Amino acid sequence: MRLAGVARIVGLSLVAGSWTSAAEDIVAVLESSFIAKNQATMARLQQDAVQEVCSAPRGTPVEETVLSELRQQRLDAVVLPADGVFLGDWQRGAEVAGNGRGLQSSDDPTKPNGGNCYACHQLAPDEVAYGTLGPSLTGYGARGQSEPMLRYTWTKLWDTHAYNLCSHMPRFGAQGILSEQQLRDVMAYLLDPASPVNQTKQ
Amino acid sequence: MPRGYGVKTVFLWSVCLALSLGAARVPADGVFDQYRDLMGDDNPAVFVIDEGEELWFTAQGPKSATLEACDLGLGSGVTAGAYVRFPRYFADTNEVMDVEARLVHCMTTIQGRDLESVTAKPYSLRGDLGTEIEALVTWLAAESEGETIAPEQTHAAEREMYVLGEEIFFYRAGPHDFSCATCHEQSEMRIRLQSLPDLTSHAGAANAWGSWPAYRISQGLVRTMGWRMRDCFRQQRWPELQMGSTTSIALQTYMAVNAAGGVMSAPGLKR
Amino acid sequence: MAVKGVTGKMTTMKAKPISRRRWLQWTLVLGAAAALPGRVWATLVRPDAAFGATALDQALAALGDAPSAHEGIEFVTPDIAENGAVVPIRVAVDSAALPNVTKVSILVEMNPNPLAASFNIPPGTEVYIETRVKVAQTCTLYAVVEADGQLFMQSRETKVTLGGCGG
Amino acid sequence: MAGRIKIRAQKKGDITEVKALMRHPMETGMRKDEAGEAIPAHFITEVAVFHGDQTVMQGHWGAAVSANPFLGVRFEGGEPGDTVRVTWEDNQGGTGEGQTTIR
Repeated sequence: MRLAGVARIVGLSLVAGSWTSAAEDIVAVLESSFIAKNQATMARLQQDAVQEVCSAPRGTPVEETVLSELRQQRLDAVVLPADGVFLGDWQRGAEVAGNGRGLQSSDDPTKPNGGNCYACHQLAPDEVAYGTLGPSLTGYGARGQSEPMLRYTWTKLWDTHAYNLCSHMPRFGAQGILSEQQLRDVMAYLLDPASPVNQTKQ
Repeated sequence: MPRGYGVKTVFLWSVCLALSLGAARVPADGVFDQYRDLMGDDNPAVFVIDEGEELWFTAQGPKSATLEACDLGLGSGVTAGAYVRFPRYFADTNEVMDVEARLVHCMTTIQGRDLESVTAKPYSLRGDLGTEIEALVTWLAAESEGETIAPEQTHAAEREMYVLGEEIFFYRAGPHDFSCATCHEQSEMRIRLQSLPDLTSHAGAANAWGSWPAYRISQGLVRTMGWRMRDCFRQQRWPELQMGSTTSIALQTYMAVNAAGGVMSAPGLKR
Repeated sequence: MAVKGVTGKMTTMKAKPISRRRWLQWTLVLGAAAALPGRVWATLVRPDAAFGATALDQALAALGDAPSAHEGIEFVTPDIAENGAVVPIRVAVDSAALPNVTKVSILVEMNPNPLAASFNIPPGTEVYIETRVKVAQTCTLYAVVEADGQLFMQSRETKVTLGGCGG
Repeated sequence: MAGRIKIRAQKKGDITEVKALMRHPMETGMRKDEAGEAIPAHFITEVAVFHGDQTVMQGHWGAAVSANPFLGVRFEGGEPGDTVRVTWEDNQGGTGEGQTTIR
């Protein structure tokens, strides 16, 4: 158990010099504070470019060029559905939207991941247990199914940073959280007129 | 030491205290107000407070010593008002420590118990009624009931722990790019019906810091802030946070300093 | 092992945090348990058939004939429960409107075993029960009372949502 | 092993209100622990409230009563200083006991 040992070492360096928030120091602290558990490996503590740029505590400025470059990279990296079919089955989409599991140390890695959309969004008007971190998507189907709207919605799900860098929303496609079929089903749940998302409140 | 109510003497506690719900977190639109009113003040955490107090006075370990000699920063054995000064720097270990780390230190030094066994199972698993650490931290929090939250920031290490805590608070990682800030950087927000305190603000931090540890009705257990962060990181898809680790101490320093001036009202009652 | 007996004045204002140190002024009774006054509940047989029932109508049949709704029963449950593990409920019967109630049972329609608890009310005790029950999923809860050999009931729906962050 | 019960009994007009909190896990037998092993059923089956030596309420409970159970009852009469006692028995032969005096 490295509790006392490591905390002492870090404690000492804290006292000796003022804390420089260089990235390596924080990773060292994190690595001394966590242990891998099931599928939640220590590698998950390492940041990629998006995470690093978007981890600046509030108020620390990041040059606009860095942001726009990264946003463009994300946009270019988006993978549209292979056969150009954007919409799947809204019933299965409803399940993905309501499933909060997937990729946690407590989850069964053989089971499909959930999208947990209801955690942050209102969707079907009759479902009262919805979150408010994201905008309400109730009645999203009214936006229609034009090519641009399909591409926009798909890209938001695939990697929202392509439009809105440092958004709180996970990169469901780019990070491999949801499969292509699951993304199609969520698209249907959002856009299919028959989906509960597009019905009026009972 | 048998857990919970394995104590031989029959305690005919005739006293039932009415532990307030503390600053219970309910969504802004009060969807659970009716539920909380019906629940009233009767918080089963009262049992865990008693169990924590008993453990403080129970001799254990190779040195068969109680914890009465443990210095929580206000002098050895002083428990009243100690919790609200944490996390704080201790010269004897040359470290900034949280309550859990300090208790582990006293268990290993005063009682002579080995670090491995004392930290093997800090938090209850499903089916348990409560662990030693949970009960002790719950009693110590109750010993600071009504006190003003005032974490020590006089020592350079304590101030630097705050800076480190803020940095970790905003550190995004894992498949979902979650950081603590993802959920706890805005006020009046909720995940499903679970309200989210804005821990970067004084009001949100004071509300949260002041009401943990708390009895979780969904588990029938009192949980510490250490466990709360560990379970948050689990849902962030991160590896497992270790009790008393630097990240745990830094995040608690960040929260406690943001909460400074608030009132301690724990154990609270939560989902 | 010294156990501190603590008494203190309790403020009863609900909004203010009520602390352990400021307990209500109680007398503290310490000492061995007085002898139990006979196995009082041995005379009252536990309705095992009702507790074992796995469907609402089965449980009700085991309690007696089909209950009819009665306005004299005040049955209070939260419209929406923060968590199904602890759902506070209250049953109160106005004895003028419904006299001679001797038993109150609480049933939760969609629980694996709908009958959660039953209470025998001797004369001189108000028909008033407060407790907390587990509700497996959103469903109807029933308060069933027995008076003069007849069953009456009141029902209310309580919504149980997938709480927390869904994970 | 007697489980703990915390009781408060308060005279209100001509009735006495009793509120009790009991320390008990109330396991249904349907839950599994982290290792996937079923946690055996362990719940209070009988509970009773006494005013002096008079039975005020007697109940049969199933596993659907919440963990660390709460019980509120009211009975006519009762004077400050009278004894109010609560006892329970569970399906594993455990018992619980608590006593107070009316305020």
